[in-house]
Amino acid sequence: MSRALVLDTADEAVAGIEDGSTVLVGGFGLAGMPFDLIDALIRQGADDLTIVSNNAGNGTVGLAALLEAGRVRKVICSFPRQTDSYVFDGLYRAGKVALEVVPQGTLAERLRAAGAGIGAFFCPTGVGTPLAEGKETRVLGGRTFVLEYPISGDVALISAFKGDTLGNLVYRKTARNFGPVMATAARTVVAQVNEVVPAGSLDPEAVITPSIYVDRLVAVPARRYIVEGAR
Amino acid sequence: MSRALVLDTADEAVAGIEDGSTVLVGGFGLAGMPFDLIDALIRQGADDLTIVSNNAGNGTVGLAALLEAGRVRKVICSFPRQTDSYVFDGLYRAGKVALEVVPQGTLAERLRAAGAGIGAFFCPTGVGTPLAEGKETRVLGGRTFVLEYPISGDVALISAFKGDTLGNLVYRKTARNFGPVMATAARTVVAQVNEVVPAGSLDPEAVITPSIYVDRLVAVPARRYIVEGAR
Amino acid sequence: MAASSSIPKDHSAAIEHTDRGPLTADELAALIARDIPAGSYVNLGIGQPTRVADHLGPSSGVVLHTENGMLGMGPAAAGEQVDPDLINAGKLPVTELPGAAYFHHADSFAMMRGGHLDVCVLGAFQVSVTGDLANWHTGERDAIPAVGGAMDLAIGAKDVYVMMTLFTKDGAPKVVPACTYPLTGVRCVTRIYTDLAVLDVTPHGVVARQTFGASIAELQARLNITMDTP
Amino acid sequence: MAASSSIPKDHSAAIEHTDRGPLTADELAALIARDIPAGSYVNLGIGQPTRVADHLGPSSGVVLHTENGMLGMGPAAAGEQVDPDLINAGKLPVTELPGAAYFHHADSFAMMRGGHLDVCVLGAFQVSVTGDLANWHTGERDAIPAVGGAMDLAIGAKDVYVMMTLFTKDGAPKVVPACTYPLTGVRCVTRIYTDLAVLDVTPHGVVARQTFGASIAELQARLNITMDTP
Repeated sequence: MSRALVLDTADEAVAGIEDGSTVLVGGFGLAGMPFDLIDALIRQGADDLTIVSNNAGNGTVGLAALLEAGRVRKVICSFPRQTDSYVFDGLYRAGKVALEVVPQGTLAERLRAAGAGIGAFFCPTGVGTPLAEGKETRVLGGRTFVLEYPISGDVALISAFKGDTLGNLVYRKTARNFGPVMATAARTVVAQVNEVVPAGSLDPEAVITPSIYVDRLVAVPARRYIVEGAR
Repeated sequence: MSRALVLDTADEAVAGIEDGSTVLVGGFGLAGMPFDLIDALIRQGADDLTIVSNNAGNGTVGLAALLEAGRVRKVICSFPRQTDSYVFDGLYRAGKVALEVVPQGTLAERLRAAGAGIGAFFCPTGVGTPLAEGKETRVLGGRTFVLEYPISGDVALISAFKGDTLGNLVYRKTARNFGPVMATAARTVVAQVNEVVPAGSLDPEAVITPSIYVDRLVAVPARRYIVEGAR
Repeated sequence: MAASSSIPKDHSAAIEHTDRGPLTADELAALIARDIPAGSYVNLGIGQPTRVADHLGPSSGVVLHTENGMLGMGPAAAGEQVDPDLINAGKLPVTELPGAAYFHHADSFAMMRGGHLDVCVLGAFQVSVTGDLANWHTGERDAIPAVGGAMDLAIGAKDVYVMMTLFTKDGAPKVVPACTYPLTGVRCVTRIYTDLAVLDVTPHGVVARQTFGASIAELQARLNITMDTP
Repeated sequence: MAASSSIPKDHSAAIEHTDRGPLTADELAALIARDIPAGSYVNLGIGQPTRVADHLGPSSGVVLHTENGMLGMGPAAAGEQVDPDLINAGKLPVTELPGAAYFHHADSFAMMRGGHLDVCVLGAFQVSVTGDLANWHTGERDAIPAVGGAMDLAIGAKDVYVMMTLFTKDGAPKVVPACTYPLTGVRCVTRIYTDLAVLDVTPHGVVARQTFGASIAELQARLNITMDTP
């Protein structure tokens, strides 16, 4: 990809996302959730989306708001059910959203495989459980593995701490989570950051997402975080 | 693995390596080559080794010295032939060392697979070339892939810039190369560093090899580098 | 490691502690903490297992992993310490210890899946005598399935400890000949810590390490399984 | 991008430059540099392709990747700049540009294999009219095989440009109906830059974009292949 575009608003950053897209959405709970990009996506209007994310929304913000707006056809995630996932829960029970549950590490590895050009991989996770039913298995070195395929996105929406004008990203603490791997797995990668800094300001040893993976970058005001109760 | 042991000498760091071991050796050319650990391994005396490394030694130092000492049964690498790989070249032509050539990215990915618990993976590299002959292939999404298996080591010898007393490592520039992935792929991981610093001195956002992967750590004097001519 | 005066120190001398009632959750957490070797890398599952951390003092040298990308996780954060970017797998705010490291999700689960964690401690609905684990789904038809990192942890750690009560509130055994709930992992549990007994899962079946407030014979009868002694 | 006065600027107007002799290696490097879109992420193979960097000025916005773990590679290092920890794929000392990033080998080759590089420029022994590449092994029996990152690059970049002479020193064609040397990659080359012609590899065969010091008809005859024009 060529050098990232630094945009002024989240609305510009999500422009052009089409109906029916598969959208990778970073975050683990609220940490690393790209709130501003999701809000802009709701305004942008893309419909019939498949969302790939670890969770299926909390409270009425972020992914939950996108779900509530009726834009999501299917969720691929590891852990939809949370204490405050009532928006998703309601839609799911009403048959208004489809769900594919994937073990968390397999979700991360399938995204990585997409980004790394791996066609499929034999994974030990989930063997002998309902989540491996119907999947190809193979015994390797005496252990059973299940064949898993890449998950790629049309778009990835992620949140990072700082980005430079080339598109290099650094994250903050456990808000890093799915951002770096999703950034490798989508055709168009959009990152919201707290601050855009000049190229050369980030330590090249500490860049987590190299600029090659980032297409669009937008600085957003400090995040409207809330801290949840227990999972 | 439990907390890394910080040792005083490279000789202590390589103690116990057994004849017939598979040893992963970091470095790309001379950058990131664990010279002191290799010299200690020569003194230690382990024989009949299988070496996994990107190259097969330069000049008469490092891996080349280990080869010259006659301790290596087989080399698994991507690029043995270099302008100054005369030690390996001589042994290979004399039939005294076996060679498995693996594309560089496949070598890195096979090491990663070992460290990440992946049983095997379908890789697009090398399809239709002599290096894929006899290997299982599969067409996925219209593209042909070849099945590749993990490479794990009994021991990994790597070089990093700084290590903390828990075993966290940071590297320097392109000397990072194979170190982080080899550190995940061996039963016992030994790292030489320029400096051991107290836990808490390294930026947790910039740690490249987390302490869980490192078993033994030794500080060595500044490296006896030489810069090669062309490859 | 934390000293816990209420639990016999000498495991081998007394397997059956029939004089003392079932362990409280806190006593059980202390017992698990004491059994974790010094310097281990450990993941504590959501819920009850989190309590084990309260009994792992700095002197234990135990390093905690959280699936969402961190080694060197410290105690729960309070007040000013709360940082929305620093949470545990249960999405509660935590702290960072010296020597911590952050990494992304693919790296975090590669660490798990690759067998690098020494111990994980998980809750469970059921464990079979062969070490099968059921802890993610009750099998009810209208339940929304949610697995999170449970399956990855189950097959990834060198030792998988289960922490649970030995019976449900209704008195049904949770150590069973074969799990009736959907499985999380096959033959993955190595030890079962419960209020009434600590059991090792071995190739030859379940072996009682200790019992609390009940004899081995009583428990065998209530569980309807056979139980060896070491 | 670097301006190069010795090469016609208007490709479409003049395909056959029969008035000008074969391009020098430096002219060829300049031509390739001019064809690389602004802001591209590019890997330059060992040897001749390295010269392309000399014609990619900062204004091109091109970011160079080196397989040994770096984006944002700068020019060759000299004198005091030489740092043994900072080398390129040819193991020669280089420099770091603002906005550079370092990563390990698995990440570096994931970047390649995953199709994230826009262009790579590689040397070659032979390229077939269907885009098969042979550039790692001459097939001689006593040669020590050494592939390095050639196969990964060949199948990884979105556009694979080959930079070579069109004929060997002995006059044998290097663009051939089918490679006789061992392959590096199948149907992977998208464009062939040579001293005598620039050729696109299309689903319908080889298409001449430009020739230098020879007509298309002459080259077809010498190569014994058919060649379309755009």
